[in-house]
Amino acid sequence: MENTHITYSLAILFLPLLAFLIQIFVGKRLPRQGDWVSISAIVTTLVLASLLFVDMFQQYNPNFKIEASFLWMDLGDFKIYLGFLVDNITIIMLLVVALISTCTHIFSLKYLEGDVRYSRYYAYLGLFTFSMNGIVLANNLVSMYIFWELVGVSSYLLIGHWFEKESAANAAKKAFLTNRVGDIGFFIGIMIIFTAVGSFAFTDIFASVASGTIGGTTLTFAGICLFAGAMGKSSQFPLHIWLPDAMEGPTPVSALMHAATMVAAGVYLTVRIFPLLTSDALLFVAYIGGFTALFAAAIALTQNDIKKVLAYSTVSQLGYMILAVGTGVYTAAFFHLLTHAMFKANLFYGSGSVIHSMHHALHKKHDHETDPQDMRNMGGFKEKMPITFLSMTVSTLAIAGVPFFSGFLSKDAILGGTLSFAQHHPQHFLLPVFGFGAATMTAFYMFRMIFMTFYGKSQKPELYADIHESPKEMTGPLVLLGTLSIFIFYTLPHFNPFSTHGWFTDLVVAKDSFVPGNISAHTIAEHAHHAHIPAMILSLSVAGFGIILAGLMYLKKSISADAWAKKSGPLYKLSLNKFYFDENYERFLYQPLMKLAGKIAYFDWEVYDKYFINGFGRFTSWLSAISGKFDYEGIDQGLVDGVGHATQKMGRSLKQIQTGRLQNYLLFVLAGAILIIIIQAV
Amino acid sequence: MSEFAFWMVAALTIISAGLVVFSGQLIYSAVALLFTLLGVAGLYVFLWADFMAGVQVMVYIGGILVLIVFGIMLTHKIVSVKISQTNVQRRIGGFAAGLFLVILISAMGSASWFMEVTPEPVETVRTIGILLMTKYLLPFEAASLLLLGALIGAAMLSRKEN
Amino acid sequence: MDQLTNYLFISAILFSLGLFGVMTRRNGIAVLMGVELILNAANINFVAFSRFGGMDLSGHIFSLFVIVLAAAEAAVALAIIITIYNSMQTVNIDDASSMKQ
Amino acid sequence: MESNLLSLLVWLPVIGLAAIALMPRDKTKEIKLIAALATGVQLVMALVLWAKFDPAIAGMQFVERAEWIPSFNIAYILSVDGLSLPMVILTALLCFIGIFVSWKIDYAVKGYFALFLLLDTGIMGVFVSGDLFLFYIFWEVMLLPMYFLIGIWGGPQREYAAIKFFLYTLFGSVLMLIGILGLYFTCGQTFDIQALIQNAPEMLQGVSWWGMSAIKVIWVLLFIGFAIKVPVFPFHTWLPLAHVEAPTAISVLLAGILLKLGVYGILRFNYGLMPDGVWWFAGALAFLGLINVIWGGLCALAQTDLKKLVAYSSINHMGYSLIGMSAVIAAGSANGANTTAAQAGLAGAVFQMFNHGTISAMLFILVGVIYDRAHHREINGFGGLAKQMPIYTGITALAFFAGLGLPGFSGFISEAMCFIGAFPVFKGIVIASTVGILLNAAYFLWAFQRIFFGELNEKYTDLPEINKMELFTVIPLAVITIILGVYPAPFINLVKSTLNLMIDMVASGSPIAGM
Repeated sequence: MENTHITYSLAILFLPLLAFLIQIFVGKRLPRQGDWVSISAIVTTLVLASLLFVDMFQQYNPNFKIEASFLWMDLGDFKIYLGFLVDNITIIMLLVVALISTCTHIFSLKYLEGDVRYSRYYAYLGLFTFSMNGIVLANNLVSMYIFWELVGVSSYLLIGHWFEKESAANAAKKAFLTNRVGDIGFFIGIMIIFTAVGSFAFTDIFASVASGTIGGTTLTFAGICLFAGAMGKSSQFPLHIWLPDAMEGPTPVSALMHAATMVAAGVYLTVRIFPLLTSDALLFVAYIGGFTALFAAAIALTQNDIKKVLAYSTVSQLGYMILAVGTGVYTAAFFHLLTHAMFKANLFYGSGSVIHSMHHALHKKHDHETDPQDMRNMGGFKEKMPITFLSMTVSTLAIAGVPFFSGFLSKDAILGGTLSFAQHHPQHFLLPVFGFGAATMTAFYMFRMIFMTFYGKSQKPELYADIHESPKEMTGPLVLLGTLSIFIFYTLPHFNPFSTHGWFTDLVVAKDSFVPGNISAHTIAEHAHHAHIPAMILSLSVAGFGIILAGLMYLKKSISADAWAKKSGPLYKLSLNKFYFDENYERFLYQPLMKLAGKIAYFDWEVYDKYFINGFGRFTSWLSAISGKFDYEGIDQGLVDGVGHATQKMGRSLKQIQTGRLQNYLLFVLAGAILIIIIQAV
Repeated sequence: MSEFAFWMVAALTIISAGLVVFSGQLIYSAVALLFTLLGVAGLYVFLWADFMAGVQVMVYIGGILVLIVFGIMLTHKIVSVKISQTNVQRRIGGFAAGLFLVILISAMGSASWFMEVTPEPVETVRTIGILLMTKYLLPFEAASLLLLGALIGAAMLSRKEN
Repeated sequence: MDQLTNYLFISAILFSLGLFGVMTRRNGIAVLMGVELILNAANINFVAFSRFGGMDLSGHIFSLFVIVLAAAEAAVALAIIITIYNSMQTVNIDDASSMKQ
Repeated sequence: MESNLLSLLVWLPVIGLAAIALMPRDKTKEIKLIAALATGVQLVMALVLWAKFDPAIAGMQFVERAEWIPSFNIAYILSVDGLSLPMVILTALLCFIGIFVSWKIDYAVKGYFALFLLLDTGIMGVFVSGDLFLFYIFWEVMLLPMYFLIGIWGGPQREYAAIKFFLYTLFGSVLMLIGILGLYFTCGQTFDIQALIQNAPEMLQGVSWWGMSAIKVIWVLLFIGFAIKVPVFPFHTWLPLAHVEAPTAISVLLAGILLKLGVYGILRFNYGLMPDGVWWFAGALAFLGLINVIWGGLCALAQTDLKKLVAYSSINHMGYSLIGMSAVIAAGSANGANTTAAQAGLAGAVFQMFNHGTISAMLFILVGVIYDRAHHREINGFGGLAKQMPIYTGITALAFFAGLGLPGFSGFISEAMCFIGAFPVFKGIVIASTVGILLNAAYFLWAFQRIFFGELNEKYTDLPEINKMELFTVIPLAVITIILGVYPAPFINLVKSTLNLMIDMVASGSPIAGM
């Protein structure tokens, strides 16, 4: 089976790349712009991933692990091995990527029908799937980093798909650059670790951590640096700014990358490196995650753009996962990653469906002013788009943490972990506060979204008539993913909707951290288990509170949202304006940087070069002018030319006697002879 | 008698030479030159150089002078009888030449010349012939080459183009 | 007539006259005649020195060669004068001054 | 001594030059074909050289030796090793491509291609000469055609740019000459590099001039000479000017090869002959690298002229190389004999220099393509070209991503190796210079956005797409960049033994004491 695993993984990795290459080179010339190439490639990937998944079930071995490496570069002592790691986490992740990617491919058939760069779009999807699988399969930091950046590029390309729009182009650039900030941290982390360990492979690194070759502050610092990469990719505070802007990309892309898979890569990385994170680093991780969860949820409360709500919700949920890793329950984080991928992708598809239909309606009216994504232009879509409504509602229930849905299980596990962590470390009481606060807000803003979109009266009645349910290619993924948001798929072979216990917990078992002195996985699990019931009760009540508040405000309208907004005053404004992060970055980072760049360039070119470097030239030419003057007027004109001039003058006067008459010459000869004789005689 | 003859010859030579130089007509000059050359031949006789006198008459008068006369006739229209010719820098030239003459004569007069009086030889031709074929053979041959070269050169120069 | 100086004086006069002719005559042929006078003056000296120097006849030989040279010189000079005349329509040597700078 | 392949390689362009000189000046097509033929055969021979080269040998191969000026012990020595071979191949490739980039030249064609071939000989000679004096001569031979090529066929400010380039480089070579003579007179009166490698480390020991150690004096003299070519920070301002004013093909050669001469020279002479000096200078080298990275990046960020941006990006990129080079001292016992890091750094530096050759060449060709069409290079003057020229956009995107060090392109590997290598020794500098990666991405992406994204500028609705000839010049470089980016082993294996020998030499040296 080992060979099969490697073959399958290789196929899963490279099939999308093949699709990418075909699409980029000949896609445009193929029938239907070659979308079938990409789709068949991704479906094959899905089949292979499912086969691996099925095999995992057959083996049912929590310690299953296959590694294969090959020597990529060899300088004698400096060697780089690239390779695969296939274990249960990998397989689950591969399946998630393949599944969501397949859904996206199919969903896009209609969503991007007639787009100018249709084949390009599919090509980039292929590139993304390839790189994402690369991250998932990596068994070392170098491959991880390589695919990490490639994911960033495919994200750049897809966000910038509609590059004619200035905002899309800006968003793409922002996404890439913000990610790069995190990646620099990641890279520094890699360097620290390589310097200490001398290898990039996880296995070697963990062994060194366990043996104490690397430890203490260095390890903490290395861990935080690596985590910086995750912060960028998973859009954690303060690098969260790019994700909401990334919604400029086509909605299926948002579903695939900016909700389900790519942004989860950060969580995946943190899960992978969990064994080397020291307790200090973990605390840092936990605080970043917790704060992001609360902070993003607070922004989501007031957003009116349907995709922006979902974007901030994603940031918040990713914060949850990071928080979970930080508090030690990293399997819960991974579990939430899995469930979140399903329901969040579904929510994005749902929003895509709504936007698609709004777009068509607006198009029919030749209205190019109205924003098809603004929830204030929607309302009452329940009757018109029943499938979309239903599947979105299911996912909303899941994300809000309502029992019988997947989100409840994973969220509960996280909150339980957080609570138990605070119980044992009371000084970190803020972490559960972050967690539960975010849970409340999540329930509120998600239902706010549902109510504003699907319930009530239409805000734009003239459009309402033209709103239709989306075609099958779009509703299909909605139904599928909606179904997958039900608890049963995660608790099999058990049927207890209130317990996470199931195949997942059997197959993905937390392992001890390799950092000497960290709490053992067993202890963490024990603690979390104790906190399970109180956490569940607490989370149910906060979720209920949030839902009821949303209902009162946006469904019954018995509480005026506007009045509340007025009452909360500056807080509301802060939330609506995303805490002015973009503006402040703009003011305190970009602009000073650009100014500095401009100044340096000016200095370099206009001052340093012109005055200093050219100054040498000027000095030299001044010097040479002086010496030239002396040389010309003194030596040359005076001395050298003087001789010449004298000779010339003499010649000119002597020329007179050069008459050309022979007889004159003879006369001179004679005169000369006489002269000589006379002189001789005297 | 011979003393008188000598002075007569000398006078003839010098006077005709003056004519050669001062005459305004070229053809007169040529005729005067004939007498000068004859005078010089006479002087050779007084100097016991009978062979030289013969050569002087034959070569100079029969060859060179005829050549000169031909030259005059070739370069002037013979019909215009008056083939006049003018002089330049007469004064300064005359002064220089005169000065030179004074210098020469005063030098010659003041010098004490080596003189060895030998009996007059019976004839010189034989000795000259022997000398030419023995001691002066090389100059002799060179002179013949020179003459040949001058002959060809002169023919070459005066040949009409094309 | 048995005095060397007499001959020398005659030759000096002849020489000076020739010199004067060469220096002053414009006509090329007249100049040539002056040259002949000079050569004759020289020849008189040669023969005279021979007569009063032991009569070994070397002077005769020399004057003989001078005559040969004079003949050659006259031939070439006349050829030149004729050529100049053909190309310039003059025999005046100061007119043939195209080499003057 | 198996063949005179190297002599052929060096003098082949001169044969082409002679052939061109014999052509009438109006037969431009034939002249171009001759130039293409000469450089093409040269390329083939360079590849043959590569095939025959034995990467396991660390020392010199294909050595040719002939007496030249015996009274001064100057010889005609040609040789290659793992350090120079990649440069030889790169030179041959870029010169061949350069001919096709210059295909559009229509002014004084004969002179242009003749000078181009002369330049080719000069560069090739510099890389293969095994005698310092010969090296210096080739170095100067290279300078002259460059002066004319910029000064005659360049942009509006060409005379100024050419004279500045010329004087600047000449200034450097004068210092270099002094350094070379210093070596000659202290190390046994020989110019033979192999002999100098044997002699120099010992004979320079303890020699001091005017109270300064001879090693330091010579090191600095040579370093400035080479630093101007690299260009290292305070000596860099000739580069943007020369690049901007030079015709496209010459910019390609300038960036692709001439800048490499600096790094090559430092490695070959400063490192090879004065390994002890490396210990003294490595810190400064790393620091200068940092400044290059940051300064170049910031300047590039502020540019509005695309070509100038690419030019400053060269400064930025060569900074990585400098940082990588400084990593060599990690191998010393004072730094824990970390040969791993030293190997990564040095190989990274050499690899970076090769990659910058291919990538910046590609960038300059692409800038030339757009300049030929739009007749300007103002980044802000375009907009939305992605719609009009999709293929060109794709290739430019590829080149830009290669330039910003994206994994999958060779530039990434070399940059990463430089950093990883230098990290153990110069932690602070390396961490600070990683900011360069960000700047790098920022200026490329921002420029890319301004040129290609947004609504199409209506001035350019009939801009023609990149043509086949231009594609032909770019694609080989792109392919090399990608192949080496995916699998760098062929390159790494080529340079491995030579570089490891160099590392051993430096590692066995010791820091020189006193000033």
